[in-house]
Amino acid sequence: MTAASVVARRRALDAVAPWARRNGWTLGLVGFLGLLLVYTKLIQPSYDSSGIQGLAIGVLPLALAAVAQAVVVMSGGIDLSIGSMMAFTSVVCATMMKGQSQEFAVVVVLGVLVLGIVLGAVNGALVVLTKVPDIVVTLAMSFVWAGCALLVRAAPGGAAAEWLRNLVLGSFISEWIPKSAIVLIVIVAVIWIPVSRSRMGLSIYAIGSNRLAAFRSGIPVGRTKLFAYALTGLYAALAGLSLTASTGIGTPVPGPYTLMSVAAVVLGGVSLAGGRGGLFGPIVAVVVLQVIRTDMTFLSIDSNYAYVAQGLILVGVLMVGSFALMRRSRA
Amino acid sequence: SSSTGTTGPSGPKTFTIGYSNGGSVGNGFREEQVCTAKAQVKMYPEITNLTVIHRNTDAAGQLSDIRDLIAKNVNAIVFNPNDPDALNPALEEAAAKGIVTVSVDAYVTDPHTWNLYNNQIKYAELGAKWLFDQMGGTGTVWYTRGLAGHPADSDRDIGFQTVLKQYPNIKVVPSNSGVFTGWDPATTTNLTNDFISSGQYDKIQGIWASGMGKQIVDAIKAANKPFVPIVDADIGGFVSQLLDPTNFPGLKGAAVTNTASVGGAGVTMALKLLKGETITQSAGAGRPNTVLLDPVLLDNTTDAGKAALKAWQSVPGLDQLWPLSLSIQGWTTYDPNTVPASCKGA
Amino acid sequence: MTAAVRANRWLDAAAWRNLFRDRPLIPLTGLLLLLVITIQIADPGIVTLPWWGVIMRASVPLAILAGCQTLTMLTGGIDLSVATVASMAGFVTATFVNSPGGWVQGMAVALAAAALAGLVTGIGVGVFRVHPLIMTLAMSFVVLGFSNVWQLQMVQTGAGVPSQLRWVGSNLLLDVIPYSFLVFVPLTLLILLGLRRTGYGRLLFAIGDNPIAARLSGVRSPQILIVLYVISAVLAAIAGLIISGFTNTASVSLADTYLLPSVAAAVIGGTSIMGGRGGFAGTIVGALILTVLTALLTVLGLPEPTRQIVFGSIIVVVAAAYTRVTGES
Amino acid sequence: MTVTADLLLEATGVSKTYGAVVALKSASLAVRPGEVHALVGANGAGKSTFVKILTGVVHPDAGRIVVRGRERTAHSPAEARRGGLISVYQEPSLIPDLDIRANLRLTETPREPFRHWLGELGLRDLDLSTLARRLPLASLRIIDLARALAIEPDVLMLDEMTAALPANLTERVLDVLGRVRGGDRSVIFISHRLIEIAAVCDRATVLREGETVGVVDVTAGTEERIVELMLGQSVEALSARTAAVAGPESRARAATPRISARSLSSGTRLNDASFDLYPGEVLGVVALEGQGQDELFDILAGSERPRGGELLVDGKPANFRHPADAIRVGLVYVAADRAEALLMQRSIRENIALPFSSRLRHWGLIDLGREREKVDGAVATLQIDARAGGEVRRLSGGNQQKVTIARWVAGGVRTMLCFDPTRGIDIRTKTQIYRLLRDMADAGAAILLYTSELKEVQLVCDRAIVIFGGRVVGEVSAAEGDEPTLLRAAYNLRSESAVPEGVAAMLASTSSGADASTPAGPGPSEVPQ
Ligand SMILES: Nc1ncnc2c1ncn2[C@@H]1O[C@H](COP(=O)(O)OP(=O)(O)OP(=O)(O)O)[C@@H](O)[C@H]1O
Ligand SMILES: Nc1ncnc2c1ncn2[C@@H]1O[C@H](COP(=O)(O)OP(=O)(O)OP(=O)(O)O)[C@@H](O)[C@H]1O
Ligand SMILES: [Mg+2]
Ligand SMILES: [Mg+2]
Repeated sequence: MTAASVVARRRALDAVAPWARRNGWTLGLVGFLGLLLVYTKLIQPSYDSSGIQGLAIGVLPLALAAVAQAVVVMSGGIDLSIGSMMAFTSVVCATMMKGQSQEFAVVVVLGVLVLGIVLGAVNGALVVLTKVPDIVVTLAMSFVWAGCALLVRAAPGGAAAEWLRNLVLGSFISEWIPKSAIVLIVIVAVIWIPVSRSRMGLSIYAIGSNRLAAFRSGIPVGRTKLFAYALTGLYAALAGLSLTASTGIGTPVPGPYTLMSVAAVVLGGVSLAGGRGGLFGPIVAVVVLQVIRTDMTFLSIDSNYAYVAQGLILVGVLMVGSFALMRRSRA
Repeated sequence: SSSTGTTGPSGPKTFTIGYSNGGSVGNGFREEQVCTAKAQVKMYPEITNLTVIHRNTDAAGQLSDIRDLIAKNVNAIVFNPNDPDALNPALEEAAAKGIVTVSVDAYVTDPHTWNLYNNQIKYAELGAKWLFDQMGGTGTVWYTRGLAGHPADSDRDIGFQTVLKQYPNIKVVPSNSGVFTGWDPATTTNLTNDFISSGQYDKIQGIWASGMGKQIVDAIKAANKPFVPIVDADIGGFVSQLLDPTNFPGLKGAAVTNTASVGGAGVTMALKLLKGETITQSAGAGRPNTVLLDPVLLDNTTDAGKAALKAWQSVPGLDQLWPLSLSIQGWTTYDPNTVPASCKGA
Repeated sequence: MTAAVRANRWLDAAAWRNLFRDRPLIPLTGLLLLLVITIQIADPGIVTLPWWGVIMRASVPLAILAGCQTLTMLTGGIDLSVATVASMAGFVTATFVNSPGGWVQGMAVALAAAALAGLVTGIGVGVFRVHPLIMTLAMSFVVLGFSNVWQLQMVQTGAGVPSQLRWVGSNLLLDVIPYSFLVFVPLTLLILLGLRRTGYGRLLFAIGDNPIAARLSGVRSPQILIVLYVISAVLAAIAGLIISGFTNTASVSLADTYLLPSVAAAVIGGTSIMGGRGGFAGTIVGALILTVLTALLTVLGLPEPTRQIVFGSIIVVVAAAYTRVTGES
Repeated sequence: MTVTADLLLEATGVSKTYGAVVALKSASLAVRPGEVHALVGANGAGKSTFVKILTGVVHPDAGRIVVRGRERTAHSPAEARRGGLISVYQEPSLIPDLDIRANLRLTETPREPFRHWLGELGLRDLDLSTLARRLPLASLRIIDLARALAIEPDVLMLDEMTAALPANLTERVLDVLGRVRGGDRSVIFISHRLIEIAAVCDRATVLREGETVGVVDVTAGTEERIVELMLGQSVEALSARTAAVAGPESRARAATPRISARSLSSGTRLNDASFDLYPGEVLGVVALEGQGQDELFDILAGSERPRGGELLVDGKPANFRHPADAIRVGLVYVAADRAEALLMQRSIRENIALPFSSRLRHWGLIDLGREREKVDGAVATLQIDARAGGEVRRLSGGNQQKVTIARWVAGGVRTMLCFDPTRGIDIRTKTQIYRLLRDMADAGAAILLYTSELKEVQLVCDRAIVIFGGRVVGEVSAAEGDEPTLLRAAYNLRSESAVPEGVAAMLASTSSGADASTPAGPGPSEVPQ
């Protein structure tokens, strides 16, 4: 029976170990974030719920951009047009909402989401049909979408419906639970969980993991890729909406979201080689980056050195990570 | 809330100020702006700390930067807005906490915030008027603009178009909406080279520039083309070109002030507000709590003009891409020559 | 083989495809000429020798920066720090013109700084296995931060682009040959020869194609990657010097707008972002294509939005056409 | 052959050209219901291309494919799958980053049948939640097969399925195929091992240079004929043993061993491996799947560091941190998996020249002339079909395999570690490689040879060590190293004790026909019933 108990214990371990192994990176990030928040409280005792709310609103656009990037990266691609798609969808939203009723705004939001899907689908279709590397197609399309944004409005402006703005402002139930955090979680969960459970979700990982094997296993590689890009477009549109929601306007000039989203994705444990990772990691990574910036403000660090620090931290975290991985592969 | 400031050991109230700059890191105008702010802070012992956040980001990013400053409990926030409306949510939160907010170099629509900025519409009008007059009211103008979608650029366009209407015989190339340099030297140089090599340059009689005049003039010189009248901002490099007939023979041009000292002025305004002093707002501004800085135009067509332009080069050896006018009557109290030094301080 | 090729039409097409696949320069040059013809139609008489001079002069720095991308991409990497490194080099050099050492010392310092940055990047990528995209992105932050600190230290040094750089960067011999060729041509020969004929060049391809295979046959990739990123950074610095001469401007953000085009030029030039395939010759043509394209847009005098849309679309079309004819996927 | 309605699959006049390379010209194939049909041919004959065409991976230039009397051409594997045509490729088509369960869902494979076949194939206790990436190649291959079987395809195609399998698993597979046979479903079986074909196949279609040159009913003694058809020439005895090899006793022992392993251990697989490898000998390594041989070779090749034990090279202790270290002291490694060894997008030449041309050390230009000599020499020795030229990716699998060997041969060899070097290589070239190994040994090189094809031991080795459970459990001299003995040893059985019935089946099958290249295989009598 001792043997039985041993077996039982091994069973339990087998159950936990793989999960921990697969999510080790994200767990590490969460821990790091925890430490950061504690440190923040130490250097700025007055940092409280309103700070948390600011944090939640602040991360929203980049977090959604990172999610968008993560999806396409997991499918083995990369999308350098996310920033432009955000700008485009954001100006469309702000322009159409200006002087319109709250109800109409709902239609606008739905319309913008559809637009996002279309933009993403166009990217995907081009990648699939032309066989041109993803990075080139999306790089080129980043100019196209930015141009479209400028067509919609030459200068920043427009308006956001009241309910849209309130969606991300303030808190929910407790003042420690910012609305925008809820919004983020809901958006990601509602769309991604069903997808990832579906066969399509598996296929996304599959084509990212090994294209030839996926093809030989009878997966419609092209269609899957298209879907992944469409999904990315959808999330990019949501990110664009979050811009409009938090600023109340649309800006035709793309923000610094594209490359930062790539950074966040990698920081979040998604392999740029594709096939691995999730959406939670990148989101945590974005929050970490934001908190670090806040801390540097609290410490009144010279902005130029803040840039240096940001770079070093980016690399530092990854180095520590790769060290940990090396150790594990040795063991 | 700590808006009334904390009472320092010395007795009198002391204040901390936050400064937010949402873009163009390394850009001469923006950096000089921050430096003037630092220089001005040195003038006020009661200001104990100036926290500067200067990074390349968009309106949403600046929004969170300002929120960070609010969370830091500064007494006042001076900022160069990325957008007139976008920052309002954070500005309201600041007002709720009793934090004084001052917008420099461009206005914001938030009612609690004071604006202090160069009148960009006027900037464009002055330049355009001078240019069109130089051309005798007829001819073709190459309209080179800044960054598409940037508020200042949009304001300048408004000014340019109003004057254009008054000169029916002035034609604008490439189109009435002009061409964008993105305020980027390399882009401008390529743009100008292509413009010249395609022969379009030979068909124009004037150039309206938005801050990249130096690069345009250099490109024309490199192509050994005759100069046409050109108007641009008071960037050091451009002004020295105007004052250098040996290297730039026949270059007729005018420089319009677009002072970066708004940074320092913003600090002064913030302090006045913190101390509850009254500020006289500009009448023509068209919005409350606003102080407009009206630009000045100088050209090199007259000796008087040349002399005045020379006078602008008050600080020797200043970086060529930095604006010259380093002080604003009544708003900055530092000695312009101390500005470069104050840049070095973290 | 050729007999077989003659055999039937279909074979012919395939043979062409193979030819193109093994000689990507042919279709690329074709595309370039197509663009030139278009611009000639858009503005008759524009295409003259001096025009070519202007185009080449503008292409040189882009080609060099795209060269950095090419070399790094061959190993499956990419270098997003070229723009900031280039700007830094140009700026640092300018800040030394009035120093006792003069611009020569300035260039020395600039190149050394660049090499240092490259060394750190190389160590990160080669030894610590940080993904190049992230490593170089982070390095671009670091370099921007430091060079801006430098700017604030040097605001009053009367920084100015040395006349020698201006001459190299912006003057044309007989209105046709850019003097930057004095730098560019030797560099090109060095890179081409290095890639084709030296063990080091072979190793770049090997690492990019299959790191495991490379390792199993005794290749120590860290050393190679470190050297690579140093080379890339130094190339970027040289490009930066030429750009500051070209624009007669010294600014810490001078070369920013070159970053994405440099990537585009390399990939249009037929270098695989996945590594193991490509070359510098194609990259040069890629750079020319992009330069002619911008010139075309200026000639057309389109409004900014349309300008951007057309620019993007044409890149997709060019890349797609290229992919079609070479049958690469 | 005549077009009969009762054919399950019939392909006629199939042709495929890659640029200037003709992969298939008018190849034909007729598969009857319920048969196991062999597709044989030299490397580059077009077998894989044929299979790929049948399963929609590659589109033919011409040709007619009829399944169950209805004409159809698959445009994608998915379509072929629906049509009841499934292929198991040499390189596993499982998704590395998904666990087995997810992989099954992906291909909509019914769980229970899969489990069943997995059991049949001897992987009963496989944890379905392990990532494919973490499983050894052989297991992946087995899972692939089980997955295919579970869908119950009309025609199952195995492209060199067994090439990389150790003896015990091979025998399992053959065993299972034997049982699938019958009913109205069929198997197309590609292998370069006639012994396997003899064991399970009913008929064989022979390809030569993309053409079907004959269909043979497989019965005892047809191998000669098959080989003749394959090579287009009658075969002289393909035995590798030219001169009588002096026994290990007389040679070597005097000299200091090139390699001596002292109780090497690594991970969990390799526990205590000790042996000596002398200059001038070919030392065989015999082991079942996963007995630690992979780890052993990794250590010797310098790509993994031992947990314990000591390694002496030429009597001096060696401590490799990187394959380069091993190569410097003359230990070169012919990798197990060619995907790990080749630069797929580079030319044959660059691949072969990689170790000696591409050195960071000596700068300056490569001496192309000298390089070409070496490369051409190696290409000739290994008869690499270089028609596809440009990229190694375009070579046939077998030819790719040859390139991995040529790389080291070109450089000149002191000590070579070969992990199943003849995997996927046709008979003629195999004998070439046997000769090559012998010649190198006779020239004083030391060669360590792991082979999944036991008969090779007798053909090339002077002696063989047997690894079981991570230990070297015995040594067999070439003389008594016939298959039954080796197999028993591999199972770590004492010679008198009984052999597992599976093994018996294997031995029985081997007996069913002497391979052209072997002295008549062991008869049933030798197997304890
Ligand atoms: N992605 C690809 N692009 C071009 N050709 C390919 C590709 N994948 C495989 N091939 C070619 O298709 C043919 C069959 O591929 P594969 O790797 O299956 O060879 P194989 O002969 O089946 O290998 P083995 O004989 O060991 O089973 C080979 O000639 C290979 O070069
Ligand atoms: N993608 C490709 N491009 C060019 N040539 C190819 C390609 N795939 C296969 N070939 C050529 O077609 C011929 C047949 O290849 P195939 O892989 O079918 O041979 P095979 O019978 O599988 O040989 P092996 O026994 O080595 O597996 C070979 O000469 C190969 O070089
Ligand atoms: Mg094959
Ligand atoms: Mg093969």
